[in-house]
Amino acid sequence: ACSGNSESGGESAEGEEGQASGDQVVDISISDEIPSMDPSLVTDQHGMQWTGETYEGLYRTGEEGDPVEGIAMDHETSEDGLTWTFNLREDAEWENGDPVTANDFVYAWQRAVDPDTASEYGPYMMAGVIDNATEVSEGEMDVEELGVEAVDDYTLEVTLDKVTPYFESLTTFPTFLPLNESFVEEQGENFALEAENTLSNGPFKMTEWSHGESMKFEKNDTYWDADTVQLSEINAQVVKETSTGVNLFETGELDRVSISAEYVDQYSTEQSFRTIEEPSVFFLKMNQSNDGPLANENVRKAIAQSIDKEGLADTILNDGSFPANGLVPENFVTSPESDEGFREANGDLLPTDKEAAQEAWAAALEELGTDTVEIEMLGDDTDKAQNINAYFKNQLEENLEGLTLNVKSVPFKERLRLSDEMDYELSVSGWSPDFVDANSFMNMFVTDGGYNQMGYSNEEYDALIEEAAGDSADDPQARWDAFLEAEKILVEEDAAIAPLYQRSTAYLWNPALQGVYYNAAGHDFEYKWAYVDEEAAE
Amino acid sequence: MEKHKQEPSADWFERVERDEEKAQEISRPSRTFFQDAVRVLFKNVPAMIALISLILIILMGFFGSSFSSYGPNEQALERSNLTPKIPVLENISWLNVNGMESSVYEHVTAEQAQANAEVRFGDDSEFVTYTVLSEGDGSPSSGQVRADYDRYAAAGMEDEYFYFGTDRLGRDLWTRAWEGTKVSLYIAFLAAAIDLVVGVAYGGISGYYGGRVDNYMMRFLEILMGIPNLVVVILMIIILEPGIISIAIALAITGWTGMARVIRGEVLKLKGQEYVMAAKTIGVPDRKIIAKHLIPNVMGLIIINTMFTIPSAIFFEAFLSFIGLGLQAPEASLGTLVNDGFKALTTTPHVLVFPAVIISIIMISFNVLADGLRDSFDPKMRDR
Amino acid sequence: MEKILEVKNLSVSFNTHDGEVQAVRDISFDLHKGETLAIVGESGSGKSVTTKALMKLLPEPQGFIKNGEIMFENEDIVKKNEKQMQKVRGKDLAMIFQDPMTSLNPTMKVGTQVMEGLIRHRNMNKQQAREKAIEILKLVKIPEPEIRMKQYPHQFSGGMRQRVMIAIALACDPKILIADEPTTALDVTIQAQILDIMKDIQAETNTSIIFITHDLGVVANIADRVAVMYAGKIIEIGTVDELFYNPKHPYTWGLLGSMPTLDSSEEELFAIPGTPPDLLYPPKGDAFAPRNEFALKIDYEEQPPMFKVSDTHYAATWLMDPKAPAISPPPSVQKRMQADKAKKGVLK
Amino acid sequence: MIEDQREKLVEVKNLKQHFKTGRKTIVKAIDGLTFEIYKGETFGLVGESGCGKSTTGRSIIRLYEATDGEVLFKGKNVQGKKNKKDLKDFNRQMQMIFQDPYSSLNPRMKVLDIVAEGLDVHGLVNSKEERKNRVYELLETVGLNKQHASRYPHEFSGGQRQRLGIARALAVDPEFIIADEPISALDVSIQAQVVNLLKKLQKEKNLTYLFIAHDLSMVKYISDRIGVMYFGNLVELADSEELYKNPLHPYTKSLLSAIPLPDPDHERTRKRIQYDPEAYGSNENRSFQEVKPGHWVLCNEEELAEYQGAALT
Amino acid sequence: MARYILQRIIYMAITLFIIATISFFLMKFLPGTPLSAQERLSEVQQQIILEKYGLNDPVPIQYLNYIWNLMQGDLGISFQYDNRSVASILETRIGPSFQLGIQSLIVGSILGTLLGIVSAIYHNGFMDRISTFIAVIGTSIPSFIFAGLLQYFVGVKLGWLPVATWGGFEYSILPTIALMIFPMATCARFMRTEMLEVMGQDYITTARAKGANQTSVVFKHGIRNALIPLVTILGPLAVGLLTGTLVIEQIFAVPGIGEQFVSSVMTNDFPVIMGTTLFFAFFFVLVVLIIDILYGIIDPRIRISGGDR
Ligand SMILES: Nc1ncnc2c1ncn2[C@@H]1O[C@H](COP(=O)(O)OP(=O)(O)OP(=O)(O)O)[C@@H](O)[C@H]1O
Ligand SMILES: Nc1ncnc2c1ncn2[C@@H]1O[C@H](COP(=O)(O)OP(=O)(O)OP(=O)(O)O)[C@@H](O)[C@H]1O
Ligand SMILES: [Mg+2]
Ligand SMILES: [Mg+2]
Repeated sequence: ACSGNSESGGESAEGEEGQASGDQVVDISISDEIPSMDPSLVTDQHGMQWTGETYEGLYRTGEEGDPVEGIAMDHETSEDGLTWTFNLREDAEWENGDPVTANDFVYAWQRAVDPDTASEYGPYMMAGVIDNATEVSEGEMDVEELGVEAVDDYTLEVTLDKVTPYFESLTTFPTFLPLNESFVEEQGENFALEAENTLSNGPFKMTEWSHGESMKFEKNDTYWDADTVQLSEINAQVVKETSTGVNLFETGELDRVSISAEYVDQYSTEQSFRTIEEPSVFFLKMNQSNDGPLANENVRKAIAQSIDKEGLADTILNDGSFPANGLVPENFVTSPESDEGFREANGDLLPTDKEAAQEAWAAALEELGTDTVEIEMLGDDTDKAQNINAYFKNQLEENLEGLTLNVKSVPFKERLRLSDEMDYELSVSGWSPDFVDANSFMNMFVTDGGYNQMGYSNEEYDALIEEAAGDSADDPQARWDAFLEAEKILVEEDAAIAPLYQRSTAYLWNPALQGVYYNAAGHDFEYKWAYVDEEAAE
Repeated sequence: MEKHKQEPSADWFERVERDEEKAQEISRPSRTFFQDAVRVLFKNVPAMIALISLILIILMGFFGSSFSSYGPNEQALERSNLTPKIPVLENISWLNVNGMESSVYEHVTAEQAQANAEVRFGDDSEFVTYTVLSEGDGSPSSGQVRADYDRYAAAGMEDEYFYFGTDRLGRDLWTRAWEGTKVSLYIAFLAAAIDLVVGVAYGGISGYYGGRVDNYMMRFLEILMGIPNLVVVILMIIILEPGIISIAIALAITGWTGMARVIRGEVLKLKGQEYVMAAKTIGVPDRKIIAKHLIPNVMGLIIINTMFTIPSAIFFEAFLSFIGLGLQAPEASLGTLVNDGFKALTTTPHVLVFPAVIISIIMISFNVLADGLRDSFDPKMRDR
Repeated sequence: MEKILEVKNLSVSFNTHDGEVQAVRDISFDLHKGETLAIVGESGSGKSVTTKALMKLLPEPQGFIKNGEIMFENEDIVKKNEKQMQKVRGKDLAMIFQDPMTSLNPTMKVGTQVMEGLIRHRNMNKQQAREKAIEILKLVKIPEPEIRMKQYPHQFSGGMRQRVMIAIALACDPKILIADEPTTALDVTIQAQILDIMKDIQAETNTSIIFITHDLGVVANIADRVAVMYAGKIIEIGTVDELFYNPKHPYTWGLLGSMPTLDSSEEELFAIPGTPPDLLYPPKGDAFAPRNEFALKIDYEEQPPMFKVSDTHYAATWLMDPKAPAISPPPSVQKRMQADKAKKGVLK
Repeated sequence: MIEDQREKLVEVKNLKQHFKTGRKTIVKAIDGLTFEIYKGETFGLVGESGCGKSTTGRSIIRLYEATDGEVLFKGKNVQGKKNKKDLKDFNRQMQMIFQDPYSSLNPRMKVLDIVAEGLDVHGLVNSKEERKNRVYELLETVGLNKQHASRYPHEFSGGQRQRLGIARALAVDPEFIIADEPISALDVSIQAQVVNLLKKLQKEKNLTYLFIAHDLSMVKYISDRIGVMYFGNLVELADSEELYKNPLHPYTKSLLSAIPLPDPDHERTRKRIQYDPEAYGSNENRSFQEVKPGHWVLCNEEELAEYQGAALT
Repeated sequence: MARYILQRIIYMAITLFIIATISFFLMKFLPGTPLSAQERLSEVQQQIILEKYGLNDPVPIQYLNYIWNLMQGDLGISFQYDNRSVASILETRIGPSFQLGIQSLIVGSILGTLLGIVSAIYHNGFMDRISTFIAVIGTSIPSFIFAGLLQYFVGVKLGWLPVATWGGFEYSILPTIALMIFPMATCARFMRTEMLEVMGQDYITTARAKGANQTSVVFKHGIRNALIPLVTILGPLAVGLLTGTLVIEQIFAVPGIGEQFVSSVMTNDFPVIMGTTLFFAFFFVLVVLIIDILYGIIDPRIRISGGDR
């Protein structure tokens, strides 16, 4: 059930096939230094991006957004759907000439789950998916007990904990990438700390890593599908200021840079302007755990309905983002039976409706027995976020009489910490899927779910999610319905969260850079098929 | 040698009794040291201009926002990013404060360029007037068309005037600029005040008691100064959570060391002065010596130092905003406004220009005024 | 004797915040070859300003020569520009300042400072200049000049620094040496040494000296002629004997009378009451009038001209006018005059 | 002997004042000073710059804590720990006039407050009116007038300031005044004013002075007895007439021979006597001895005999 | 001299030790752990991570460990960058900051000094006005505005120099200019005052009385004496550059230590914050030491007496 819809790189890349011409060197900007290039440890967007490019897992997300051949040529699934046997290609090599074998996967996966590795994503992605992963990660079982086994060098057998329809999509995720055991052990502490401490089996290899400054990825000639790879070099430059990025783009030093709302007006008619829609949804988390006003359903409903999301998306974000009226994003998953997307199927849940909001508010005030309510809202401290925060404050205070919204903007990490400790009332949060399945969103809010963090608990909701994961796991239509139902409960009935917008990112994109595909989950961009067509730029 | 022209009459040669009283008379008018300083200051043209600018800016900080009917946090997305429009001045074209958004579109021909522009304006095309700058000969960017987009008309508010324009949220920048000025000045004054109290007390005590006390106090100060102030300010802000008061406190925590050193040096010098010894021989208690003899004599220095502290506090606040540790939205200070504007330097320059100009005027004025004060308090300078 | 310098009707003013300070008001005097002219007068009477005007070293831009001529070797210094003055300074006119502690550059070796003028005005190379400098330092009795040359001023005592200052001034054999209170900052014993050195050198080089001081004892020691200044004017000028033994101006009387002599007894000192006038508001008549015990009506109305006492002796006081009432100087001055007469009488 | 009949007001005994100027370096500003000042006299202290005259004055008035030795004022030790009342008392009886007329008056205080400070501290006046009148009186005593009370020090000339300093000292009715070079910063024509004033006050109020100066002719004029200091020690002490007529110590001789006198004839014939400290040797085995009644010299036995011989003739 | 320096070095060490102590305990006050995303980590994992950072020990033990490690040059491991040692992070970041700092300090102070001298020579003249104006503007306009304008006009519009990022020398020119404006302006203002002060001194009159011309008066007699007090403000200026680099590095995408510091602050990366603080402090005391030595070289009065000021 891996029906993803990954947006293709750009309009100009669509349709006619371009031809590579000119220097196949691409310079792009990234907004931050990479904390780690260790596939087991990566947690951030850029780290995933580049581990995704330098390693090849069982499958790789293809042009159409579905898994295509990677190290695995194909796989068989057992009757009960719990045993997956992957047949690996024999011509895949590591950068150093070692063959890529089934054992590399076994080693990598065991390493990811091993508590000593202290991987965040390892247990998170594998627990409840791969047999015994939970027990191993909690130190109750030996890593050898993990449900993954090298039958022979080129046959990998995976035993699942329960039926996982989206497992194929998972195999493209960094945590599931293989590792060359002898290399990793040899490097020890130093593994993946510098360019020379990495070993690639993917389309590109990392050849330079100037921390905080830039990274260079060159085409990996030992890659089994090296013939397909056309780019000879990708340079990723750390640029934190948007204006600097734009200036670098203007002088031709960057081929792609993401821009902020301010620049969209200026560049929106240019050929190089491009927005990329992402399956990331932003919403207000409402902490219902304490006795604060947000425990009141009407307060939540009032808040959810009173923000003008249209204005937010069009004027403040101004980067192609659009209002979200539900948790699961648009253009993400489609019905198993038709092409109907999740959003279309479930419709707009709790859309902006100021009158309804005010009604709910009046009711809420009555229930609370007060006419002034003070709420603190946690938000990020980036410039964009500051604007959003100010906007919310204004919107909510204007529409809901008697409400005082205190904004507290903190650095991202600090917001995560405060969320963790449930030390907030309202929080502007976002979610991007880790795999292409509605569950990546929906399982967040089960009672005591890892990311619930707001004391939300609804038995009905829990039951539906449980059912989707368990009983009806192999019945796609039942799962689908369960998710639709659950979302309605979460957003419309309980107003547990207030969906805000689905993110797009605006880019200045050198028209010559083509064939870059956007992935809905895992690493964002796929460069395997990318090329530079200088002629297309003219 | 010299001949006098007119023979003086004889009765002029009478003896005149010497008047002892008169011999002791002081011909100069009586003026205090401060009056003298002020007089010199008043003759210093740049310093006076600076002083007047400061007074005007402070007044505007308090009353500027009342010239506009919009509050500092009043938003309306339909009037987002309006360019400045000022009555009367709007007719002077080069000032460019007529609320028009002008941009030049380029393409191979003027027509194509205009077409390009029309795409950009979409539904609002009726509010755009096009002026062809160059017809174009088919080579890239040879065709140029200037589009003047009447943003006010497009927003349906032809009769409104936003003197400094609006920002992305449609907030009136005029009001926000003056509110921000007020906040920035407030932070600066607060920081300077704390700085002054702590610095003067510390420096005064250290200098006056001297010896071992001074030695330890100075060692401690040196260690404090060994921690880069930037680090301290940032740490303080993390601990205290961003806000007006915490920024002021954070600034003051590191700022006072400079004041303390200056005051100590001066007190050390002054306490060797004979008038201090005279007071001691009379039996004046230490407390009074500090209060009546030392502090008034370092007053000039204190004032000058404070004058220099204020702009650096404003500077620092702007800097904190820039690295994201400034005030919380939607609170505005000059620092946050400049920071907002900086991001759109090339697209909506008006967002940057006005707060940047105000901040610069404040900084320049304080610096010039402080220089002037230094000259007027320095007797050496006075005679020059 | 040949006149080397002639100052005519010199006036110098300063622009200050309070208005124009008329520091020197219309003074005239001349200087002969090889003589020492002492200028005395109390603080602020314009002594330094006069000499600074001679060197054209008035502080810019406040100080300016308002009027007058300074004829040096038939050329008017007032008309010279800065470039021309640089050729004159140090070579023809040299100067020593009051405070030896601040008059030497603290960051430059003493030797270099002495050599500077030699290299500039005498076109010497470094080696020659060094030898010459050592010679001059020896002349002013600096022990071990070779070593001292390499040291910095702070390693010198006050008296030695002042000797270095003299060495610097003498380096180019100036025709006129202007010494502005060169011994005021020094102890009496050291002062005496410096005075001796200056006298020795003058005997050797026949330099003319303008010596500024307010210490009449020093004047008596070193001067050939004396000019007494008060409130920007020269009020009496004459040879040292004329001035000490036959003073004519009440102010000179006051100066002489206010100094106790070693053999004076219990009597009260002759004090001039009051304080000198503020040159911002110079009085209409005689500036000294309000403090003058013997003031006449006319003193408040008109400034007295220079009355001639002898060919060399002039005094600016209306008391010298024939119409003025006869006045007897204070006892201490009378005592002086008598003592002198007695001496002369003995000689005769 | 005559001295015995006079009352000793101040006794300085083996006073030492050492300053630490660096970690290791110590300046021995005064080193074992002993002398007395009798009631009603003027004791002159001369010596070259830096020989420790000011330090002596300041140690006597307790501005410095003495390193060693004691200072008795009316028989009571001034140095050492004191209670507040004693201190206050002491402050009233002993006052100081300073050298620099510019730095000795607080530029930010009005003359009225400067002069009245002593009155305030010691509670000598009860009302504002009385305070004012007392200040006017003091100003008149020193030859100034009422109008001056409302002015600031920088408006006064040097001589006037020095008189303000005297008025301030007089405010608390002291018995003993230390005048530290009160005239050396003044103009010649003004010096006499101040000296005359000091003399007049002494007569009127029966004051005792310690008069510090380096101008020997002035010191001789004003002092009854004179002590000559050299490098932190007294080298000679005698009645002023005696000292001038009959200087014994080579340093005193040299000092006297160096004073320029306003008498050209005298100057033309003067002979200076050089003092060569190296030739003279160290003071190690020399002590302060009375050569003849009231005339003390720092000398060894040999010299003592020689001096006594000279004194007799 | 050697003894003096040794003494100063001991003193430096004590200062650093105290600063290390203060910053250690300050950090203990702040919330936040290396467990950035707790919800994904099992109990066992959390323990393992805390163990790795030694955070399971009681605070006093942690402190002793910290100081002990510090003395061995070990600044700990970053919270943010997995397994990366703070020392190695600082190491890679110091270079660019140092280059920018030194360049702008040297160029800025030299230019500023010259401006100040010109000002003093043409006191109240046209040149004086101009350089005073430059000085006031330079101290009054935030450096990031200069930086933005420089980047846009010189880099983008004129295309004379690289817009941003770090490479050869030419990449450092624009950030250096942006960074040096403040020290330049400060030096100019300071130098002007000092020169005017010096030009009024007696020894300058002495020099002029010797017949020295203006150039020789200014350059041989004036500058050196005016430089002595100038040296004292170089310390604060050098340290003040830290503030500047932070912003300038961000704008010009320079991988410097200032930029690293901000991002550590934003990510609660305490070991790196502490390491950077210590580095900054070390830099500061070092600068002060250098300046004191420099002082002795320029001022003979101090040189001889062995530096005890
Ligand atoms: N730079 C200046 N600006 C204004 N007035 C000045 C300046 N220099 C000197 N004067 C004034 O000129 C007058 C004469 O000063 P001058 O220095 O010649 O006195 P002096 O006789 O040398 O006194 P002293 O004995 O103190 O050196 C004084 O009244 C002084 O106030
Ligand atoms: N507070 C102090 N600290 C260190 N040294 C001092 C201090 N006060 C005085 N001295 C030193 O003690 C010595 C004697 O100083 P003092 O002021 O008593 O001399 P003086 O005879 O009064 O000289 P002058 O005639 O110059 O006033 C000098 O060498 C001086 O440098
Ligand atoms: Mg003078
Ligand atoms: Mg003294």
